[in-house]
Amino acid sequence: MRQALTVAAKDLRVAGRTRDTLLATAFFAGIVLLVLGFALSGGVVSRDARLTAPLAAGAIWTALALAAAVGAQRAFAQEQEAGALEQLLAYPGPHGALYLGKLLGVLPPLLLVAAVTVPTGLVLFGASEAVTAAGRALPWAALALTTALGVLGFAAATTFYGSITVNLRAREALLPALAFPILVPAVLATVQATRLLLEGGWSPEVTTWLTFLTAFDLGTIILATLLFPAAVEG
Amino acid sequence: MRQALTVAAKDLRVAGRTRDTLLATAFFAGIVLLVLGFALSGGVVSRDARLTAPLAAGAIWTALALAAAVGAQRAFAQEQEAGALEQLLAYPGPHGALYLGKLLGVLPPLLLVAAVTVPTGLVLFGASEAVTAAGRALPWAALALTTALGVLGFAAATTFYGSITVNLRAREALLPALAFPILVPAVLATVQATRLLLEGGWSPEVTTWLTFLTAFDLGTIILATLLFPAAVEG
Amino acid sequence: MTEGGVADPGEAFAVQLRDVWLRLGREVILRGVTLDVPAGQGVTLLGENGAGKTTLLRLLSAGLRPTRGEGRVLGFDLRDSRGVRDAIHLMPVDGGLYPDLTAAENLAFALRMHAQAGDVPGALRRVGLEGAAQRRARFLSAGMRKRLALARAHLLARPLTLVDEPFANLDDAGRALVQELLLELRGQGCSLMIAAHEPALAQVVAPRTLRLAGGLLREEGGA
Amino acid sequence: MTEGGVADPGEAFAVQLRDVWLRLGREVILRGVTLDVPAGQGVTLLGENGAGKTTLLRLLSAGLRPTRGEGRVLGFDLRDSRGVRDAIHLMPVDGGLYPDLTAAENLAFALRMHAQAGDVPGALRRVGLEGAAQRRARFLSAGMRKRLALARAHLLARPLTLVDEPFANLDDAGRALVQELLLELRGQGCSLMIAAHEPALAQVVAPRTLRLAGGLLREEGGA
Amino acid sequence: MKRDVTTTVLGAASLLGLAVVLGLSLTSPLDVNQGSLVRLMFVHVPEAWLSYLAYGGTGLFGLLYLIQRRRHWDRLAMASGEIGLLFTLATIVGGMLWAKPTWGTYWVWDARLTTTALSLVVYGGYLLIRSLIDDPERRARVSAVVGIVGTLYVPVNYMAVEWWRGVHQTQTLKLLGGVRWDAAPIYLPTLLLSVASFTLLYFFLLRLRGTLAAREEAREERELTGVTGRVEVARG
Ligand code: HEM
Ligand SMILES: Nc1ncnc2c1ncn2[C@@H]1O[C@H](COP(=O)(O)OP(=O)(O)OP(=O)(O)O)[C@@H](O)[C@H]1O
Ligand SMILES: Nc1ncnc2c1ncn2[C@@H]1O[C@H](COP(=O)(O)OP(=O)(O)OP(=O)(O)O)[C@@H](O)[C@H]1O
Ligand SMILES: [Mg+2]
Ligand SMILES: [Mg+2]
Repeated sequence: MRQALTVAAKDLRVAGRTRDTLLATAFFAGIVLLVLGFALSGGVVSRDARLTAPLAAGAIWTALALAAAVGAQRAFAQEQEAGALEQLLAYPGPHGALYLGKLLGVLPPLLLVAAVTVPTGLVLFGASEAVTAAGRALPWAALALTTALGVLGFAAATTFYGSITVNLRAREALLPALAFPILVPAVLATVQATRLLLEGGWSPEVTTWLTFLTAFDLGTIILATLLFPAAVEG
Repeated sequence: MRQALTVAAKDLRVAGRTRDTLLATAFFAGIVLLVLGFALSGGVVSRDARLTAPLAAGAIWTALALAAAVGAQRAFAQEQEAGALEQLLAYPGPHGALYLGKLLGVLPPLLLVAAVTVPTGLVLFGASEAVTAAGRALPWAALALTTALGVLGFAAATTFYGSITVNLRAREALLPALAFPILVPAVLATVQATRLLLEGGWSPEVTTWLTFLTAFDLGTIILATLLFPAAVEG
Repeated sequence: MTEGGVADPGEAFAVQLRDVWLRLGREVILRGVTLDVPAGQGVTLLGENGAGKTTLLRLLSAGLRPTRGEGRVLGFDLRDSRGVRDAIHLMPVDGGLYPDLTAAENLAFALRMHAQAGDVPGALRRVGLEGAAQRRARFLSAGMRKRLALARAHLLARPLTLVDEPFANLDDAGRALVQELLLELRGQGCSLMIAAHEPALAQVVAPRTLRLAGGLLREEGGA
Repeated sequence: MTEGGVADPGEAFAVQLRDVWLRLGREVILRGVTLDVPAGQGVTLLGENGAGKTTLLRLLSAGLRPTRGEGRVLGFDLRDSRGVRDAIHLMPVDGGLYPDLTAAENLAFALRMHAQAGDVPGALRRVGLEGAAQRRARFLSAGMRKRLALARAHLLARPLTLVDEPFANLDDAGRALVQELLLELRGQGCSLMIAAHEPALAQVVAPRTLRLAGGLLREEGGA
Repeated sequence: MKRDVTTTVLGAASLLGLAVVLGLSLTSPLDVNQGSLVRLMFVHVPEAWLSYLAYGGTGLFGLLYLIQRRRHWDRLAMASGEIGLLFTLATIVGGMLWAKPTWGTYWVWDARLTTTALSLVVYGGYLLIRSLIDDPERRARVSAVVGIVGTLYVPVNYMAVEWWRGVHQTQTLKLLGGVRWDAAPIYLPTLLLSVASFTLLYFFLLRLRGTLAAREEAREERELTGVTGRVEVARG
């Protein structure tokens, strides 16, 4: 665990001192929102939550999923440069800790970006207004929980994916294609939970999706921690 | 021109050997389609081409714009590794040729990804069904032309920015953030052309959009070739 | 394993290899390497370009697995990568530093990963990098990077330290410094294995000399 | 530029620098370097680690621009990057090879970029890499990569060839090979500038010796 | 350094203009539809105008830098970029606050709004790139390139959007509510004066920021080279 924290602290230092990663990721998420907003809504403004909710949920989660993928890719690309990855793998301790460290390093900037992207997206896509127009308050707490769980799930899955692709030999090119479907459940659960929350507030269905998401997060992290050593070993 | 072809041939050889560019590009395109597909299909599902066409067009083209950014970034990251970029820039001849070479190297894998993404997207968003339900055939040739022109425009812009961001920290997120605003006219034109094609087949309006797209492609390539030397020079 | 050479832990060996073969891609690099290095010994590893010196060091640091044969490093089986990694440090040719961490941060990171404490500013002063402590490794010259990697190896002082071409890229003062620091390491009881193309310089620190040729390891000169 | 030293193109100079200053990040690396190298001359560049040798070579190859001062390379102004690039080749410390192209492909690519023809298999044989022609540069050993970079410099034979630490990472045969090939280059009329930490080895090829210290260049020993 | 008369005059003039605009707008009659909200126009429109002006400045100075390679132009380009970002932000925030009471929503996916938001990203990217490059020469070159491309594409963006609307008739809200203009020509002089004052403000801010940057640079240069006598005097 100490190692995981050390790796995370190192990654955060690289990210934080320069603060570029954060800015660039935020920018990136913002631009995805804008492009999607323009491409999808085609200028149609709607006050109906049944129409705006899926759009808002789709755009926000596309932006966050991509931000997670970019972050994870960066986390390993950075190690790869100048042969530092082999050195990292040579440190004592279990290799699983390295996965956790990478994940912890990827998460905080992502959460920060999510904290900006979600409200911005809700406002831009008129979802927040649609909800308030329907006489309900926006379920902020529930949305925050969904976001946190979702971002964790995306980060866990994409970081694992990144660890597989970083060292890839051409022979194993199929591996990532196999790992890709891992993302499907996470995407499904976050998107549905967000949409349901926007359409009608908290409901048992939301609980089901969030429980599922929690299970997915835990499952992915445990599985990835166990499989990571095999994925990177020399 | 000889230099451009030499560089392109080299890049294609490497791409065929390692396949990492193709994988990364496909990964990003896949995520976008997946998230949007789930988000939008969960809401109002429709067989009406007037509803599905804009969604399908928006999702497909966002995915491809991103894939182009990732591909371009890889193309330069690969040079960067082991200090080969400095060596490449030290070869005699105009630097503009290097830009063209990189562009030619980036294009084929992208076109391959597009060839998969477009049909998948159309099926996923129900656009192909909506079209055939309306008793028309999908205008494949026209779609292919739109795709080719669109991908060329995306590749031209992102390759140019890739040369700028390659040396910078946080380049993975920075490149799309910089290139996307520039891509908006191209995205717009491709989305509109695709939508119109899906809604009603070929029409003079489509011609207008494709002409615009061609002009955008040419303008970007010429401008980028002229500015590229200033962007990379030591 | 022949004659159960690892039976007695008291008779400590830093490295024991028994008929180790190693294949990489389509090449067979090691063709039956057998080696015993008593703990605390210094070994100079010679060999032509491409002979397999770096590969052997990577094998000993558990970065590669033998295709055939067995080996132990400080009593740990080579296949027990976790145990091996606890005991060794490999100083690679290219330094293996983080380009975007500063010199000081690179050292601090290595120490924390080993759960060790150490005097980072002192180590930097020792190798003449006190002025570049806050410079990112990316912007250090080739020789300065080598010095930084050396400072790291010296700070960590693992029981078995593997050093790949420590003298390359260094000026004369740097070479003397390498000898001095590596000798100190041996003084602390560390075993050393140095792959180098400068036998005269390396043998001062690690008198036993082995030569790798054709995938086989041979003793050279008087040990 | 002082005294219009470039007036006569007949009196050919490979390199002319006049009070060149260079800043990188927050460091001033060169503090007024003035230098004349007649065409065909061989120059050995010495200096401590971090003195700025590599930086000076990058400047001469138009990879960096002087912050202040002026210079010419084979008659081209340093700011005219295209002219300069036509005339020089820089062999960098790390080789600057494409890791995922094979040895032969790397050489063929360099030749095609220079619109030159050349005997790739012959060049590989010359540096002892005939067996590794189809191996990717990523999988070559440090010394083999150096040999490959050397083969490239020899094949291209640009009028001014800049060589950064050619002897590092090489075995004894490799070092002799470097001397041999570089001497051949000089025999063909190429000017050479060699940054190295092995004065004795480099001076055989490039007798004139310069030392870089404190950002200034000084003549050393008898030219 | 001696006091810069031009800067002072510019500053005073723009302040004066703004004060007059403030007075005029407070005394101007209320609008039939919008009430006192219409006064926001006197800020909103010039703000938008200023940000366009600043954008043009970034591109122009960038181009001049690439041609002449004088650091002076680079500093101006940067100053212009910062001013542009600031005022684009002001336009958007002000516009959103205005939009809520008039359109009933903070944001619509209207072409003009999106273009404005995009130019925020373009400016932001420009400044981000600047902050990422340490070497001043390279920074100047690369950011000039980014600035030029960005500037060129703002009209392209804008036209594409117009074209889109023109070709495909959609009933969306139009920013230029013709009703208001026809109804109240009385606002025109105030608006024009406001635009003029903001233009002066731009040149004032540009000079100010440029001079500041020049001083910073000169000081840094002095510290680094350690040879005071040889340092080129940085031109404001
Ligand atoms: C988020 C909200 C808004 C943004 C980002 C925004 C942005 C802009 C920009 C960039 C311009 C000037 C450039 C051009 O001609 O295209 C502009 C002009 C203008 N805006 Fe807005 N605006 C917003 C909201 C509003 C609202 C709510 C109103 C009034 C109800 C309004 C009224 C005007 C008017 C009258 C002009 C002058 C048009 C002209 O002279 O061409 N804007 N706005
Ligand atoms: N992954 C690989 N696939 C194929 N061959 C490889 C691979 N890795 C290394 N080799 C080959 O193994 C041989 C030994 O390489 P190694 O780096 O160990 O040599 P070395 O003795 O360290 O040489 P040098 O003195 O030049 O550093 C080389 O011929 C190299 O090409
Ligand atoms: N981008 C940069 N920013 C700051 N400092 C730099 C940068 N690039 C190089 N330096 C510094 O410039 C100095 C000279 O580096 P250079 O690589 O030229 O040295 P060198 O003489 O080649 O040394 P060596 O013999 O070790 O190769 C070093 O102190 C290095 O840290
Ligand atoms: Mg080696
Ligand atoms: Mg050097």
